[in-house]
Amino acid sequence: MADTTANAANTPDVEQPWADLGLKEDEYQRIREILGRRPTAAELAMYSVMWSEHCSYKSSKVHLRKFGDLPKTTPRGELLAGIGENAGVLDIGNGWAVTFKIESHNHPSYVEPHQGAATGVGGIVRDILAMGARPVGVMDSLRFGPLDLPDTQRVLPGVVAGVGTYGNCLGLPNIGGEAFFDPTYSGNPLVNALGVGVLKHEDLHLAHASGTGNKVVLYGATTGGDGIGGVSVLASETFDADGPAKRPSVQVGDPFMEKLLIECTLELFAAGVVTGIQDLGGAGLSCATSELASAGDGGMHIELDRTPLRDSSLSPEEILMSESQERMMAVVEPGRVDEFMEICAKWDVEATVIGEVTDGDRLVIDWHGETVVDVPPRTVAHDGPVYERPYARPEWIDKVNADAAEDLARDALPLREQVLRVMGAPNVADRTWITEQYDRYVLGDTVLARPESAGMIRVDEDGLGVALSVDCNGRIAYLNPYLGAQHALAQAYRCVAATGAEPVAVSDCLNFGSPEDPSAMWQFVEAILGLVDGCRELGTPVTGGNVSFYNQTGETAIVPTPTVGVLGVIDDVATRVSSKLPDVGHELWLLGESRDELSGSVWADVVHDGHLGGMPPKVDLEAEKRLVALMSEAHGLVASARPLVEGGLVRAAVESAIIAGRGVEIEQQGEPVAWWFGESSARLLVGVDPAVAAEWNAACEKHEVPAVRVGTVLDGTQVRLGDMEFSLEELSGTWRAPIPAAMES
Amino acid sequence: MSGRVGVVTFPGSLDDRDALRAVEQCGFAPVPLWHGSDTIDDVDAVILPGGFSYGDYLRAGALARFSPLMADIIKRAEAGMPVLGICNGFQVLCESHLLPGALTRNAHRRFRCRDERLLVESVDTVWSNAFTDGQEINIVLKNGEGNYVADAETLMVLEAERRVVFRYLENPNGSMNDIAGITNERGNVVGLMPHPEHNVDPLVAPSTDGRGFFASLTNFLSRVAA
Amino acid sequence: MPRIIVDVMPKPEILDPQGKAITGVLEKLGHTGLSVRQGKRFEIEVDQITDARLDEVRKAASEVLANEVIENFTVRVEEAQ
Amino acid sequence: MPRIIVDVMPKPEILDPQGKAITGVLEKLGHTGLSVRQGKRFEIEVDQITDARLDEVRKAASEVLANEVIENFTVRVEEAQ
Ligand SMILES: Nc1ncnc2c1ncn2[C@@H]1O[C@H](COP(=O)(O)OP(=O)(O)O)[C@@H](O)[C@H]1O
Ligand SMILES: [Mg+2]
Repeated sequence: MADTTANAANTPDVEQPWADLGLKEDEYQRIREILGRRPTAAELAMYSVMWSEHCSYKSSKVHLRKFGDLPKTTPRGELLAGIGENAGVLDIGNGWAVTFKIESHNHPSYVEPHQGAATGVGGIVRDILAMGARPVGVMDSLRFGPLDLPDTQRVLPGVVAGVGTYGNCLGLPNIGGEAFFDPTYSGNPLVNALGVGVLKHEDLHLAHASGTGNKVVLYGATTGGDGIGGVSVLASETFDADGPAKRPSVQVGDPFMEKLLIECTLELFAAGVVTGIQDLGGAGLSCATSELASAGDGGMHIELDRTPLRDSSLSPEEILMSESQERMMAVVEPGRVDEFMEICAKWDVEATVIGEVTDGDRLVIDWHGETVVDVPPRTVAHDGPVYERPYARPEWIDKVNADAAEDLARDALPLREQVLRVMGAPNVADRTWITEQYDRYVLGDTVLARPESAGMIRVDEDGLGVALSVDCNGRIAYLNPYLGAQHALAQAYRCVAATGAEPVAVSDCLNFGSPEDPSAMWQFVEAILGLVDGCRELGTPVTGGNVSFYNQTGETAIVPTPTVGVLGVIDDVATRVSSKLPDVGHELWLLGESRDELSGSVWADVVHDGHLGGMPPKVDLEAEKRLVALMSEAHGLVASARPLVEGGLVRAAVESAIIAGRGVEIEQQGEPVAWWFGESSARLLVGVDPAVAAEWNAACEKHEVPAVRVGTVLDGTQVRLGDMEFSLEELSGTWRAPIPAAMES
Repeated sequence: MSGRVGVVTFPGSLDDRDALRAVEQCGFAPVPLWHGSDTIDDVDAVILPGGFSYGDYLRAGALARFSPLMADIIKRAEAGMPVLGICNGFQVLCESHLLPGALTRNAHRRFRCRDERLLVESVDTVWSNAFTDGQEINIVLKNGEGNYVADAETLMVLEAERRVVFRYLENPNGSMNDIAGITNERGNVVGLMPHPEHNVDPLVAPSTDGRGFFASLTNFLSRVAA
Repeated sequence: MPRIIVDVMPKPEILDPQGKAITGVLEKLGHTGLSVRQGKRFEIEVDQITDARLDEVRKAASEVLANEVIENFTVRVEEAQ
Repeated sequence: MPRIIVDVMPKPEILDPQGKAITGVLEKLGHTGLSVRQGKRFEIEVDQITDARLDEVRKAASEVLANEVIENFTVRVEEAQ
């Protein structure tokens, strides 16, 4: 028998399992205060799941507010929707808008790598869809333990196959991402998925339930017992030492269903039959009903027993918590319901009216005629607990900062050997084994994708397009989270700018250890400050994002990983700049200032046995902006552009040579280790036709960007770096081998 | 001479829009076809596009074959109408027995997306006559179940009758005899795993070799008209 | 509910890349001397098992569940457990 | 050669998108009242069936053939045919 509200009022002293559901005593007491009685089992389920860290942002809320202080405009105009919506939306001109967002699915991906990663992609795509947009692309930012660890051989292939299967089956091109390895990610991989969609301004849809008498329709997959408690159990608890042995239930994705859901939903939008819409993700129906109702102007009444189930034994509280994938909820005027149902039938998508918008201010949920939930929806969706977690700069950081990599021996190995080490480093090596599993061609609008440093998608036939890059170097963020976040931002910004697009907006995914650990909390707070200050300086608002805490195995937290996605706009995709080395005879120019900066570098990691210490390279956002100004104005003059990132100049030069299958010659200027492997920011390696070199030089001078000619593209396949000689074959063998070798061993 | 080229959308088709766009860019009138219709009406040729029809559940192409529209397509194909099956479309053609053999999971068991070098092995088909014999072309490949298998006798017949139309230069998935695409006896039905519709627009494709498929169709249709 | 089981296996003369790959993986884990072939198993629930139902399932198996170009199938009623 | 059979099925509480799609198509073809779930069947040939072999196969099943987060498996010796 269901625990009704009447029953709850009559039995105030019943013991309730609030602790097992992850609630703290004072949180439980607050629920009792709000309701003026004990919660029913269903209410307890709703509050516990909605007040979990993952859904309520209880530890991060006070800090995330700082993003709200940033101006709500991009260099291209007003934001059409910002933080607080399923995903931010911005105007890109010609009547078009784009929406994009990054989200994490870290813990589920450790438990079941394939399904965890797959449903991560599914979830972010539904967020994009819920804004009224057609999803047009995905990206994935991945972190694993050391490449040679047996568990990485379980997790990596599963995650990649999961991201691939789901995205491929949805028909969304994967236009980029990253994969990094670090010991702190073993036992705690990160799977951050980015989705991007496009829409006409007038197609914008928001998640709210308004209009008394309007129907609430649940459509898509049936509801099952998978992922019950997934939100609170999977996302808010650290794994104990025995890791996946604990194996809670996970969600299984059905990308085919989601593809039908996308096409069906877009047709519903086009027919104008949707008044409000919300995707079902974490916390399932608990989240969708309470969020829709609290964002609307009335209440909501749901008859929960109408929910189509695939397991008839589910209790009402289980139904409310189920995280079954591929479901959406829409608010529809009564007169349009038939039309709504017809479109769903065309796509073989099951749809059921499960309730309606009421003129009260309560969310009431019935189960076979009896009321099991009667709550003010805002108290579930938005008025969750807010914590001011203590944070403190950890003591160890001074020691770490003092241990500068600039002081390490630079001749520990012959220079030539050091080049090969860096090119074969797991964090530099070729990612083809991964990216080959992703369809980058579908939809026919992919202008740039891997191995380019940013993805680019054509939005309309006039050539309007967007470019995207997602970046973060957690090792650098470990040295200094404020600067680390700014480096992530600067790198994504630079990668977008290198294509010729103008960077305009940011989405972020903040992956950190336990917020209950003051050091991890300090890293989190610093990263946000770094991002906010950086975004203010660059004029790029944060349009949305996600926070993932408790990324730690036992006491060991991951290196802080504030992943940043930057979106840029380009007026004519035909003018985009590729990072592939241009034709023989082109000059190569190094833009920006190179300093003696080796701390946190790949070089320190692989030449000095995992060394991680010192201070991050200087962040110079003014210089990044000057690069953008130069590239926006003069990208027509360059034949190629490659941002300098992890691995420094040597990597930029060698990778673009390997990809183009052409030789290259680069001079050595200054101290060799810093020159080849230093990771100073705000730098690009560009290819210039000698015929326009003078004009190019003038453009660099005008924008005050330091520019030196450092080399040329060679006929043949030798690579000459200073006095060092390599064959392209040797370098490419070293660079291509590590991931396939580890995965196929 | 242009013509009307239909592209079928099954539930889970993905490259249908790309195929329609390619058809248009190559000078034909694109006609979207819905799997649930009973007839294809007055089109001059049909493309079964890539994707994961019915999620590729059971076997790739197995469930799409039972769509109402397929009955009409099978009938018209047997009567000589040009049909091109791309990737999932190739799988549907094999499951429908319009083409022999079957496509199974890639030998390395991974999805693979890359630019693939192919040899044109037969120019005696509706979809390949604009190429030259032995020409090397570069076409996008992307699939998880592209591993062509057939029994020894079928393979012998295919080779003897020169019905292997495209062969891989670097076999990406374990396909027998490096087979990338085949044709029926009459040469009007061609199926291949690579995606010529992705190789039409130079802005988004590494080559425009896909145009040869459509030029071939143009040749064929104008010959029929003459 | 009573169940009918349809087992579908690749024909012996057809290469079974999955089975081969799995055999290889098992060998690496030290499980030598196992030769694996991978097929599919369908569990079909019906109200009641009748000859007509079995015939229907046989038809569905040969039309849909198995591709007889490359696969064989068997249909049987599940033994009570 | 003697054979050990490993049957792997999705756990009942887990979504089985394959089975769902197949059930739907069978219905459209007029085979109503069949509810299909799809799993995997492995046929493992061994030299000789011993208790140790069976234990080894059980281990292999739980490590490699089945994903116990979402699947159940059974191991049995094939009845002589
Ligand atoms: N790190 C962040 N940066 C910016 N916005 C954030 C961040 N984390 C969460 N948000 C915003 O908070 C809101 C709630 O997030 P979430 O519950 O993850 O949304 P949803 O349930 O739609 O996925 C969203 O608008 C999201 O964009
Ligand atoms: Mg949402």
